[in-house]
Amino acid sequence: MSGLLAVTTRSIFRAAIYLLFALIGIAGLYFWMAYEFIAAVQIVVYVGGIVVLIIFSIFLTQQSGEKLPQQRLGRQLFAALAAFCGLALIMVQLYQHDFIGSPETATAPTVVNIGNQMLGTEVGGYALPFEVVSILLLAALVGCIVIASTSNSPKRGEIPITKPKPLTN
Amino acid sequence: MSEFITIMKSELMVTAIIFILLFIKLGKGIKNEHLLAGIQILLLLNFAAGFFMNFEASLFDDMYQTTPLIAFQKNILNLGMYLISLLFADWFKKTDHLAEFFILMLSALLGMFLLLSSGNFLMFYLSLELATIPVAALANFDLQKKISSEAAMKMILSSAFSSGILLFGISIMYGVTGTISFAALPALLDGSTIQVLALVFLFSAFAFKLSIVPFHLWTADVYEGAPFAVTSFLSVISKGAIAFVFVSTLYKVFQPMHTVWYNMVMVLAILTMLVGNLFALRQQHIKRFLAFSSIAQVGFILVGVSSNNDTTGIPSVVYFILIYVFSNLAAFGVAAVIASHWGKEKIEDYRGLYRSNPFLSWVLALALFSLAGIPPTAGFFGKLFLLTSGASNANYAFIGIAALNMVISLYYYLRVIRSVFMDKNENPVTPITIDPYTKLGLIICAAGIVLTGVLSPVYDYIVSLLQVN
Amino acid sequence: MPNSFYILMIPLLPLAGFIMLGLFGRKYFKNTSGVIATALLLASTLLAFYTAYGYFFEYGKVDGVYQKLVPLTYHWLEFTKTLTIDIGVILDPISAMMLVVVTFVSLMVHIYSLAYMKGEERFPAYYAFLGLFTFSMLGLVMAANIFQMYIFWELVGLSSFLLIGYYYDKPAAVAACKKAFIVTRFADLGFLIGILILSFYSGTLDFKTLISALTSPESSALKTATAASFLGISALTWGLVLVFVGGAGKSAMFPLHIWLPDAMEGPTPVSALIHAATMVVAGVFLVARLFPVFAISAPEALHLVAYVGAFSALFAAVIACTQTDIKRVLAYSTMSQIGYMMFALGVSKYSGEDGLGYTAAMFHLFTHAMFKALLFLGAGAVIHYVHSNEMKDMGGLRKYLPITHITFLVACLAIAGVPPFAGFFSKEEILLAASRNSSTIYYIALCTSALTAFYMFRLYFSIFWNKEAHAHGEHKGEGGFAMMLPLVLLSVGAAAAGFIPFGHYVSTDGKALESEFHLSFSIAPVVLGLIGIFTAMWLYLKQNDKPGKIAGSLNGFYKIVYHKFYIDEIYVFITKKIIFNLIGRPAAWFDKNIVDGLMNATGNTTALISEKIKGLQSGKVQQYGIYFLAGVISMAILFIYLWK
Amino acid sequence: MNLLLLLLIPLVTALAVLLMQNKQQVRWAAFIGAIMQLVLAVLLYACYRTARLGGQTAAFLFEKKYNWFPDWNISLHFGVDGIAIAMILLTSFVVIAGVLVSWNVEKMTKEFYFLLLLLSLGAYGFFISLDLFILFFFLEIAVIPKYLLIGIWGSGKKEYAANKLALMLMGGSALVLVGLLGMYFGGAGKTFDLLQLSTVHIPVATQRICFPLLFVGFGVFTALFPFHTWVPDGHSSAPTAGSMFLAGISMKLGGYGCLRVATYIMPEGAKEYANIIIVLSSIAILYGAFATMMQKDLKYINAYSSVSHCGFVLLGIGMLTQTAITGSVLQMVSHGLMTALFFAVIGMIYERTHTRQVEDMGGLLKVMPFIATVLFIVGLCSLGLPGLSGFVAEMTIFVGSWQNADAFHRIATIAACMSIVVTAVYILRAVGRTVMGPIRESYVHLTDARWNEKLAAIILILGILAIGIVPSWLNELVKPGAAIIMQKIEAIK
Amino acid sequence: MHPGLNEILIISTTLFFIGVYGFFTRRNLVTMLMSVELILNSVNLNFIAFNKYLWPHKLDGLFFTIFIIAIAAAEAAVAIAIIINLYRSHQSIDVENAEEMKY
Repeated sequence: MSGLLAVTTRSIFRAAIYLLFALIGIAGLYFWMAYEFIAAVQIVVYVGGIVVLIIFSIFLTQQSGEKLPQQRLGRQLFAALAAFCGLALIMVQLYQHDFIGSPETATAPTVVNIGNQMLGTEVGGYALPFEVVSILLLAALVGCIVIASTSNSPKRGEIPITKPKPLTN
Repeated sequence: MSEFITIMKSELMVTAIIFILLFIKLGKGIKNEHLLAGIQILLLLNFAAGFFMNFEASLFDDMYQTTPLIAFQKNILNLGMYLISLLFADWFKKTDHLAEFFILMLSALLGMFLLLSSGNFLMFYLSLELATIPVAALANFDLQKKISSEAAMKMILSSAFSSGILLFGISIMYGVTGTISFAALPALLDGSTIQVLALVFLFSAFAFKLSIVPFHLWTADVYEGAPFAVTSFLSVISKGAIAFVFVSTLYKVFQPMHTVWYNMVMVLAILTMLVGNLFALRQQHIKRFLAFSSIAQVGFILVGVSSNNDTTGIPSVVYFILIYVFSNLAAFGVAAVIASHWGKEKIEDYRGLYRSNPFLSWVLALALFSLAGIPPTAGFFGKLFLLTSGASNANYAFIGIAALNMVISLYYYLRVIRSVFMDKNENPVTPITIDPYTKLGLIICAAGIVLTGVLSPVYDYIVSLLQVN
Repeated sequence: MPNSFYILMIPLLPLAGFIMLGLFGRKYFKNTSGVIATALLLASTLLAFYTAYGYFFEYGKVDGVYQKLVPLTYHWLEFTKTLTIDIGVILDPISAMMLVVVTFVSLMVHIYSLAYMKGEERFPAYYAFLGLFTFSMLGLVMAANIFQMYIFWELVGLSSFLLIGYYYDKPAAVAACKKAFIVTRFADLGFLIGILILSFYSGTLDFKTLISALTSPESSALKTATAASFLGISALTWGLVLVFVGGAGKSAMFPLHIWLPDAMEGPTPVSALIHAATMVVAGVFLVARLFPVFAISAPEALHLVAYVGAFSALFAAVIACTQTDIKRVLAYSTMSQIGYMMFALGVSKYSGEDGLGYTAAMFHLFTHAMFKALLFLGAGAVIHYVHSNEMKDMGGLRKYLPITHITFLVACLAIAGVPPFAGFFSKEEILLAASRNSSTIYYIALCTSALTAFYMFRLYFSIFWNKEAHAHGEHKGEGGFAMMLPLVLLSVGAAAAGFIPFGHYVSTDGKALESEFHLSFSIAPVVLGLIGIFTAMWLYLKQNDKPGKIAGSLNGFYKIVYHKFYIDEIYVFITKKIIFNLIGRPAAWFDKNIVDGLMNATGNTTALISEKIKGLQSGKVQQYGIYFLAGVISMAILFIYLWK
Repeated sequence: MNLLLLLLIPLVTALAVLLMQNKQQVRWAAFIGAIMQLVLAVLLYACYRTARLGGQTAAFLFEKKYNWFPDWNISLHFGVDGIAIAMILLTSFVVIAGVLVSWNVEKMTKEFYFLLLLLSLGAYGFFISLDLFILFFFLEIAVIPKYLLIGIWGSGKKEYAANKLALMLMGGSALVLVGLLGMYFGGAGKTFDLLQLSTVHIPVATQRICFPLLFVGFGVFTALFPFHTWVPDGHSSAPTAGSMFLAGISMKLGGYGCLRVATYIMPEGAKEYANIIIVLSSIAILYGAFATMMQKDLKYINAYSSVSHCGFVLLGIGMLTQTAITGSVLQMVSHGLMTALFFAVIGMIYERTHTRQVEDMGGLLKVMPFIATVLFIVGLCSLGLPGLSGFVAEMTIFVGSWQNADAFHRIATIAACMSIVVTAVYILRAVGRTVMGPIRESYVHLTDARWNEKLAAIILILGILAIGIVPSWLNELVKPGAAIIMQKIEAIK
Repeated sequence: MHPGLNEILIISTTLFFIGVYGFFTRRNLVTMLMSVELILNSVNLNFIAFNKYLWPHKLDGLFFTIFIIAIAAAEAAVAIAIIINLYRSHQSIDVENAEEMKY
């Protein structure tokens, strides 16, 4: 998996590209499971948004060709061990558990259904979370502006250098 | 529609204030002093409004629910918010981004309100993030300070990690039970090991937010780096909100698994109190000191939580948080005043404070005594009720450890008291003229510390709220 | 029954004196305090005489037997329903006798001190203390309750302490008063435990009921008390022995005598009153008070009394021969005489003729009070004159102190047992009682008697004869009327008291006891006494080197005796080396280092742990993450697998 | 008689003190408040006497109950019996004396008196509480004033001592707290009410856990061996009035708690642990006495002797006879008065000579006869001289202890009795060295006590004498209380 | 052919821990952020899989995923803003350089 490479490679830019592939792979899995909408969102938001953002920030903060400093071996081993223990534990648990699904008929994950539910206020509607997310994004926006804007200049009200683009809403 | 407004009035009020601020920000610049006064009035109104028309209701397919108790909890947070706006007036007046600051803080507050009212895991998760991400941004608000951004970085990364863990837990829970609704969940819990696993994941995320040992490590660093206002927001309001949710989630949603979580709570409570106290013992920096002391306080809250008894556990936690709001805010308020006038944040810098600033000293002493649980301050009652509800399981060793931890904690609180009252300082500090807002805030806190305990109706009121449903 | 009010006044008058002078003496009665106190005591003395008279001759005797009367009680403290301290007045022959002795000697001392202590800075305090002492001693002798006796016993100890330490700026006086108090206190511990034992078995603290409970053979109290045993000795015996220990401490019996010689640091009149006539005989009085119990129920304890008394008598007499400080000689003599009384009690039995020892002891107590007080007061006059206690500073004083000389001689004759002086009669009875009971004790007693005569006359000759005297500076004369009157009165007593038919009044069972004379029996002691006197005369009448030679020839022994058999040193060793170094110091060390150390170590350990675990908070956000995950995993493992 | 007055007066006085303008006003305000306390306490005693003579037989009189935190079944339940009244009287005596001897505290006078009054408030509240929660509340109220008194106005290693005291006392109260919670849940169905708890039978298993917690917890306050180490340091570093309050009042809280809470409510527990208590307290008595012998500082002497004397209190409780328990209450009162006086005198001497080392003094009787005499009297009281209060108390304990006929109790009693000799040794050593002997050149000009000091000493001496000379009133006052406790213990025999 | 539930779970769990491992070991803050994104993605995968295979009658999992993605975006934005700020003050985005506050 390219995800593994993404976390091990020493070049930060390559890491970003590997991440891209991992995300696309996941999108592929969504397709495979016939959740096309999610796959689309995944590609749009992650591939189109977050990864670009990350790459952007990499450009801002670092030269792309520079090798990443290695983590201490002890730490690496310990982290690997911890991760592996966790993995094993969860695998065992998941494996031991018999997942019994619901017998009811499936609701098709079509765009229409999703759209209706997303903005519905009745049973099964997700209007409230939707609003919450919008506030969250607004707040994030404000936060980003303040943090990234004037840190080095004493004056206020200046145009921000970076303006992260909110992706939804 | 009007029903909708009354039910969600606290959220709507806060949202309204956010938007007012947003418009003000977009419009022409107003002087900080005036803006601050306006904000304070709005927050006071908000707090006052919180007392009216509270009843039990739910909206959006049970995604949003409220009870008088939840409304009261929200109002405690409102109160805290108002006090923060008073106490750190010095800093607010100087900051460049006052409106943004409050926008973010109120968004976080809104997140907490929604958190308190959340009826399923999705809302829970979203509002939790809403309550966290703006605060991470806030932590960076001392833009010139290196440690401020370090604090923000630590906060955002660790909270992202913890939300990862949380989500993983939720996903397993969802996989096993097929629901994300709190109402439907208890019936589907059977205590199987995978559910325990999911619970552990969820629990750790809570523990992270409440800074329970061993998930507390971000706390001290973030507290130290963030501006005072943010630190106190984190330590009082977010912690309070999460604690409320924590109790109700454990009691209501995970009630079928209470034997499991009782043990978790107990183990973590002991660890938390011990580690928090041991670290607090050796802190020199007042903020880190208060950070670890608040970790230890959470340990005590856990003792109360462990009672698993609606009629004692919940009110005692709510009551304690109310007192904790007063006490901790008073302590932070005094520390902030001193920091902003002297630029000193070390405990040893407090030596001889009493000579020059008796008012600040007394407030600080009251606050610390309250935190230490010394009568007649309210903290005594708060802690005692927590321990009493914890003792209902007849686990005396546990309660004994908790009680002994009170002694350790007394030691370090007394250390500060000693600096303030007893130690001599070669270069005595000049008396500080305290900003009137701050003074008002400190007086409210002090009055709260004294009166909340002695006046038993406060506690009765909390219990009565509980009995409405 | 007598009207009780005036009896109450006997002790209360001196107490009033104490309070008045103690509180206001310094301010208002700087000079008049002596007169006030003396007047009060005079009243008290008259009342005491009146009471004694009334008791002995009017109402005390019912059917030829003197009764124990308790005219007054006050419910002072109730421990339990039965164990109560009822402060009261008991009237029986010995208490009536003691009333007389105490008030009379005290009065003499009061009068004497008017002159002797004149000009002292703390004159009012002195009289206040005397008043306190008289009050306590009277309370002691009239005690109707064993606990009351203990109370006054302690108070007497206090007043003794105060008076010994009267010259508080003299380190020797301070040391002496502390020593006196502590040694007697140690003995009182025995008394106290004895009281606890006796009261536990008899179920009462009241003397009358206590004695009857522990003497009547059919009482269950007696049975349980004798049945219970500890280390093979019955509880009752233990109790009595412990009570006797208390008495021995107060009465300076071996080995608790060490405080008495040092107590001579006090003003001489005080020595006369407390350390000769009254307080020191409290032990004898105590044994006498409980005598029925001793005699009937625990004769073993009485044997102990006898042997301790006899040994002390001889022991003190030997030491007295070598001392050079005249007051110390008198002190050892006192100890010796009290030993006499003790063994007299010890050899006595209950009832009738066999109770002769008891009567004799009381009789000796009475006469001894007279002549010993006289001796001390005389010695005081001498000291007053020469400003020294040492024999070597004296000699040939008969010319300068004629009255003192005569009275002192009377006293010496009395104590030496020369007929017809008082000492002869009482001693005679004691020896008789001893000879009837135990020959060992009898021979010891004889021996002591001879020694007594020797050292007393050694003293006498050394003071009044020996080398030729030179006039001592400015003040001539004998201190005036106030000092001489008591001497004269007491010498009359010392001379004539022997003719009182003591056995008629004081006996074990209250019935009259005819004192009998056996001329043949008297020869041995009197002859021995005379030998002692003449030896002393031979050695000390004129200044010569004979004593030194003899001392030299007995070098080692003399030294040991001169150093009082090193008893003091042994005590010092025990207290300083053992109690202080082996118990006190380790206790203090243990407290400081171990107990407190533990408490502090708890604190330090906490701090240490706190320091050790600071690495957790490394400031590295990734490490935080690892701990986070580790926490999650370990919790999961713990709660899934280990703790279900 | 409304017992709330006992709380109101100190409270009002404390607040009044805060409002005063200058130091002189502060002093007088505190003094007047203290007088009112004393008057009230005496009045309370009189009312109590009258009520009892009038035939009231309830265990606790003047009962009042106000709801407070009804959800926890907590109420402000007040009431007194003879034991409580004895302790209240003691407190009022010590308070007035403490106020008087602090007359010339110049440093932060207002705060000083405020804390003193707060402390007295805590003590009164503690003694009149019939609800364990408020009892605990008042117990803890009294801790912090002590800490501040020592830390701010103390001398020597004051910070160390203040910390140690506060921590050990809080440790003790933490144990008490756990014990109380045990009673709350294990007793009469979630109640802290003493009266209710005393009527039910608490399961023996609960008692087995809670009794030692409570006893040791309270024991820390009253210098139970080996938790006595705060005593020497705390007392010696405290300012005069602080030491007086500490030893005179605060240590009594512990003894009262041991008796009223631990022993009264849990008779089985008391029986079960009695032997351990006896062993510990006998050790404390002797060991404290021996340790005192080696001390050179007057305050340390009194502090260690307090350890020894408080050992008697616990011994009396451990002996579990009515007389012994009565004795231990008497001992509390007696020791409270005596030790307060002792500290007062030490303070007076220290103020003049600027030393507390026994070796450095001597002959003080010459220049300060009043102070010296008082020192002497208090020493005598300490060594249990008849006519003074110590004797009455100790003898009552001895007699009471002796009623247990087995060898173990006997040996313990004898050990305790032995301490009277050791006490005599160290007291006379101390008094002899300071008061008697030749005077030092530098002390010749020193002056005797001032009016306030004299008044303080006289008040305390009057208390000591009142018990020592006429003990029956106190004995009769205390005895019914002890009888009630004994009834419970005898009921299980 | 569709992948089975187990396969998806294995993939997602592995991905989760890869993310965790990355979070623990990468010293670059941006890559740490990327690791977090991996974690969130694995969770998304879980939700979708559970929704698809076990509880298809409602779209809870799907919605959860959508919202997670949105939040992830916001979180990433704020995080990057903070990181950039940190870079300005520290001239580095190495996590080891930002450990001024400790103990």
